[in-house]
Amino acid sequence: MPEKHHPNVEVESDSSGDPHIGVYVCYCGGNISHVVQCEKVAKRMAKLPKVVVARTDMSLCSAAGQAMIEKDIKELGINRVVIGACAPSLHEQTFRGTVTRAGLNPYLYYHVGLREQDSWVHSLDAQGATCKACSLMAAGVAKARLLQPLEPIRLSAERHTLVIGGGVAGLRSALDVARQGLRVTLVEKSPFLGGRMAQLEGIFPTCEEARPLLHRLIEQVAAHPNITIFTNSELIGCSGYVGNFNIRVRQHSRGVDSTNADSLRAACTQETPDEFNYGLTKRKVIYQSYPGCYPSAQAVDWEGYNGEPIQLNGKAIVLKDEPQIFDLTVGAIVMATGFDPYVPHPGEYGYGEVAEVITLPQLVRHLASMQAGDPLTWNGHRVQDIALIHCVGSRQIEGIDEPHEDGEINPYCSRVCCTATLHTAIELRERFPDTHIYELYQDIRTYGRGHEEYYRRAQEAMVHFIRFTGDERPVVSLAPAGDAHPALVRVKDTLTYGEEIEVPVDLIVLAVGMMPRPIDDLVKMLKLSRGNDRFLLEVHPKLRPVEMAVNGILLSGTAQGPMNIQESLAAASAAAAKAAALLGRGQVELPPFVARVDPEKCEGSGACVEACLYEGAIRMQTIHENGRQVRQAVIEPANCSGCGACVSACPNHAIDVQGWSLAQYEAMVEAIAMEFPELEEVEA
Amino acid sequence: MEKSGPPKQPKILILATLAGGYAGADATGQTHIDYPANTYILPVMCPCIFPPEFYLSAFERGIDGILVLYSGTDSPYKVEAEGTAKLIQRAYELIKTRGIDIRRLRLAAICTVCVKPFVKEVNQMNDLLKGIGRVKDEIAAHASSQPQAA
Amino acid sequence: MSNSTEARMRSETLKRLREDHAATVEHTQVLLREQKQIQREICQAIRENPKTVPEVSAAISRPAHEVLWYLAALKKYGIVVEAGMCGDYVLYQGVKEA
Amino acid sequence: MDKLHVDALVVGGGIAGMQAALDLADQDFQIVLLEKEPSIGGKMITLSKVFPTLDCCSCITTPKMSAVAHHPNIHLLTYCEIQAVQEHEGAYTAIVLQKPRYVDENLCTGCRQCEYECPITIPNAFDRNLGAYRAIRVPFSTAVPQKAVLDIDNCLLCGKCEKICPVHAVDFTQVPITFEIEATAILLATGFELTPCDAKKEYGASQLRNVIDPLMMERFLAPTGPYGRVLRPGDGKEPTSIAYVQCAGSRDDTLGVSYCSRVCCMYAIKQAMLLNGALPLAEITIYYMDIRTFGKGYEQFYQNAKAMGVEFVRGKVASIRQDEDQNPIVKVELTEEGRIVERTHDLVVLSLGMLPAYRPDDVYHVSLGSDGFVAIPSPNSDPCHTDHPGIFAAGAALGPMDIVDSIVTSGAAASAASVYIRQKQTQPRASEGLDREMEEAYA
Repeated sequence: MPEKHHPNVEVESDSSGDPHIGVYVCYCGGNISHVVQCEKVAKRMAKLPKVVVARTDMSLCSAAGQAMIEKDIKELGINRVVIGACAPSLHEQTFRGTVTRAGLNPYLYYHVGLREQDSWVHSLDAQGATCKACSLMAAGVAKARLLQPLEPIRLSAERHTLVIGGGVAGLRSALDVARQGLRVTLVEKSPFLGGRMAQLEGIFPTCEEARPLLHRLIEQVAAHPNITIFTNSELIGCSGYVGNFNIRVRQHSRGVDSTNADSLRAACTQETPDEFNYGLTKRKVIYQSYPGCYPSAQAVDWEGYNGEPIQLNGKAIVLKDEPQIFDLTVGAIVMATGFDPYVPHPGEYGYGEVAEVITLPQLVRHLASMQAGDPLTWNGHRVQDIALIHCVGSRQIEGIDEPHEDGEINPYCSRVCCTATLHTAIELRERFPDTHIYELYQDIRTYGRGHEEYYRRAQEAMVHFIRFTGDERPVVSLAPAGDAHPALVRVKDTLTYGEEIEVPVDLIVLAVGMMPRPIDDLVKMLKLSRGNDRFLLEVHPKLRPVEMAVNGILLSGTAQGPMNIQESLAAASAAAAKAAALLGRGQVELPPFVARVDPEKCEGSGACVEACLYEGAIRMQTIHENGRQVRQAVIEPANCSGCGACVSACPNHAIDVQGWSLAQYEAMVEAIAMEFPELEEVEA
Repeated sequence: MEKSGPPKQPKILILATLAGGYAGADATGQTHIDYPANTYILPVMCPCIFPPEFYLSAFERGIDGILVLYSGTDSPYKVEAEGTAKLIQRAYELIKTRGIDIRRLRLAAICTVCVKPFVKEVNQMNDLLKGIGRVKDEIAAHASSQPQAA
Repeated sequence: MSNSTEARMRSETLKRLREDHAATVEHTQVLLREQKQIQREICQAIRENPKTVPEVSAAISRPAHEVLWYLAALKKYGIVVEAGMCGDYVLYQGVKEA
Repeated sequence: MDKLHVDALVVGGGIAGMQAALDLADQDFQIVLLEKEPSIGGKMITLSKVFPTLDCCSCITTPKMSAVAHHPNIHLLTYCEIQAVQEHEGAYTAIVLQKPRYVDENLCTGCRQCEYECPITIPNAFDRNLGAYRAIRVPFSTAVPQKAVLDIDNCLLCGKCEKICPVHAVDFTQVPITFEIEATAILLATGFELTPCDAKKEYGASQLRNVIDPLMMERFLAPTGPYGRVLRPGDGKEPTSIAYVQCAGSRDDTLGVSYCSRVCCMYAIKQAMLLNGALPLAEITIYYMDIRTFGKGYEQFYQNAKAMGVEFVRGKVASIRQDEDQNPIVKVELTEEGRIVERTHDLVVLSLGMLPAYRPDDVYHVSLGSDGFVAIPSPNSDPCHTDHPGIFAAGAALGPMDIVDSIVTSGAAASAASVYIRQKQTQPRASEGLDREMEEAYA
């Protein structure tokens, strides 16, 4: 930003006109000048076309050095600046500031590294270093002749974020974004908020009850004036780019209202497996996910409802879904689509074949359904001996584990199951002291803060640990008729040096891992990337861990990979921080180094579109010109990375990256190819 | 255009990515390791910008060796790793037709702290150029050996 | 201010500071003498032929880990270079003076 | 006394502090990032490559360091310590001690002529004392700021550096300066230290020169390391048999560290893979009880290491001693075979755990957990809130965690802090008038 305008300045800094180049060579307090003959370099540069002034200085980055450059810009009408000094990584920003202060566009400046890439590495060859400095500076001058003023790409941005998913991660992201003063629309596919966390009871590492914590969060979200909640809704369309995504949402009707819900539900006879209890129980197709859920209004399960009329007070009522469509514009999208527990294949550890085999989430629901003091039963008989098998649907091995329908396996660790299983084992031992628990595991991964404590407590609670290896899994079978226990687990225990043991049990619990939700439609619509594990993929796990490759789409919680609640919350808040930073100013600013098409040269070959790997960065458009139709490439700067793949692909040289054009490179190469005989002669 | 003086040293053009080779060259500077001064480093965002003809024209202008020091699979650009390799491959085909030794053009992955590999690449190219001579001679020799088109 | 005044003031400041930091300066002077001694011994040991750490250690009767540390330091500041391997050990050699 | 006024004070310039500062500054908050060392970068900048991508660590860290240094909303203070924090009317005042660098930061160009001139060579802390630098030096090649610092305790006060400095930046007359920072929120990113190498007497108590800590190995594997290659520090031998002892400072009640340090399995596996590349003939053994490769892409990383030929031996290492050639001898109980064996290696790396680098309870009045890390009263609702309103924590100050988790918690802490700052600094604003259509849409 230009500071005060100097009243005496007559010469207008002319950015676009004929180049007036100022060249500055820094001594760097001797670091450069001890090897490179800076004065000679400056003298030589002064002879190059368009160079108005070439100077040296002991330390250009000093206040005095910068003032000298500013003065030249103002008084000599310098409109392109080339500086030879230390590495650009150290002071390029400094000098961009200098020229900006003098009223020049910051991109009309080029920095040559004469210290790290010249004087410091050619200390034994002063003459060579001087010649090299001349060549590099001449290349800088050649580029400077072709520099054009650039502006950062500024896109107006809706201060409005869409959060997809109403589980704990989505709720947290929504609340944090809203509290930064941005608007939020939260879209949840099911009729109720809360996601997987609502199905949990006690949670580690605090042994708190899950639902009261969740309800507090939901209350805050529901009460926040910046948040609009769409339940029973899904995304059906998306276009645009960061700052301006045009979103279409379809909201299904609840089907019943407060006046008729109770009576219709009472009259309704159709039942469907209750997914809240992982199919252990059934519920009606008019339902609430659980007592106390939000919103409390009942809803019709349209997928479960068979369309049959419900007889009420002598009338046959057919429930009808009348979806509504809403369009909104948002600046950013937070993906909080969560996970599904792994469902074992039929027969995997006896699942679906042996009635005594259930999953850990099912056991949690089963235990929740029991009254305090009830004895533990399953399938009509008392349960005393229980085997908990770890790593079901996690750490799968090719050739050993049966692939899923899509041919994939889950080679990853699901991270939460070890502590969750130990947590459950302790609970079982505490609630039912007469039980015997066998934990069959490969490695106990109680990594988190306070998690190791559960391992210790389980050992103290006399849980028996049996360690198997990935290639020799436990085998579950029905016990022979007449046995005291209905099922058998056979396993080779490496803790007892590979002893084959057979454990007769009443219940087998599979600690199932996490799977990504089936969100193919969203992946396609938003052009998202997924990793090998099929979870959504971040740009880079360290540089940009909650951002996706599509600018403006962020990751929150288990959509990205297995996480526990605490980790989901952290990721959700981190995503909110990114959304707030992105949209807070109502404007998204991107570097100007993006592709630009020269419409004079473009003949519509489309080669650039083929070469581009960035979704929506470049497209062909038909325009009417002098009465005929012409196909031309059009860049969407918001989606362009500036990689230049299109530049090398274009047969007409009609496309270039701003600030790094091919013509500039050609001019620089030409300058480097040039010889400086007089410099060499001096030494000779 | 300046008058060309008598050719002295072969010239090596180094196209180095800001995220990789350029930072690696700066790191080399930090360690004050000496390497030959006939090396001219230009910063690039991603070498995918250069069509094969760019390399040919550089050789024709008298650049004797070109090192493309990119970021390989560490690149911030999706296209860099594969795209650059493909373009360089095409450049090889092109420069071969003019009789230019394809070893004059080399692609290598260099990261921000690759001091030794950077120096190694530079020295290897220099040794090579000492052996095979100036590119202008090579192009001229090839041109004179070709039957002249009408 | 003339150069001589400046130089005098500087040396006076240094003198005063040396008094303030008498204990550490004294300790450092001892250290410097010892370092110079060891560096000299090491450089002498590898002047003719490159040697490995155990060889230098034996030649100057100092512990191998100490010799390694000094060689690393001398290498960093360009006084010693590596000269290939001898079995599992690196050979070190003094930089030829220009 | 000078006083700086900012929205948030971020304490600690490692990866967590840098990320939190950037996330807050990008939201236009004014930030002070305060670091006790002369350069930011923390532990991360000392690492070689990082798991599971095996990216060059410097390539990931230096852009963040540079972004911090150039950010218009971040005021970077290095070589500073906070002595006391007072709370007054909803804001915190920190009393800061600026340690003297004896070099004028505004003048120094980082040219290192002073370092080359300095006659005293001392152990290089950046290389965990295995390499050397001078009493005056730029702390390491990618330091930010790229400014020299003089270690007065190892200085002869000979004045050579002062004479050679081309910009007259050396200033022996500097003294510690105290000043104040007023901030609405404080973010603790004070990081971790390794369990001391000598904590476990059975493992040689750091008397065995060829039993090293994992950060030493990081330096050996880094291109800028002390030897420029992997050598064992006892006698410079290139090791051909290297062993890792897992849980050497974690899950061990005798050390008072009952928790798992989370990162040791992965860094051991990573180093094993890098060693495999650096020393193709070396045999690498990892002695472990449970392999905990739980993060994204980590299990596959473990399987890759197995496939590469890294030997994983389930066993508890009882003790380590050495033979007359300084070769460490590991006594291990092989749990899968039920016998105790002794195996000799060239080099042993103790996979040490993480301890808090700093106990903030006295200065910041926040509670600590039984593990010594900052206590978080409600981890399942507010994972970065300490028990003191307005003070947040991120990264390894919260307990052992890897870089990815540190970065994510930093974003979370920044988010929590920004919500808090907005609440403190503005009246709660009325709803910005939501579209009626959307209000009606939600029944």
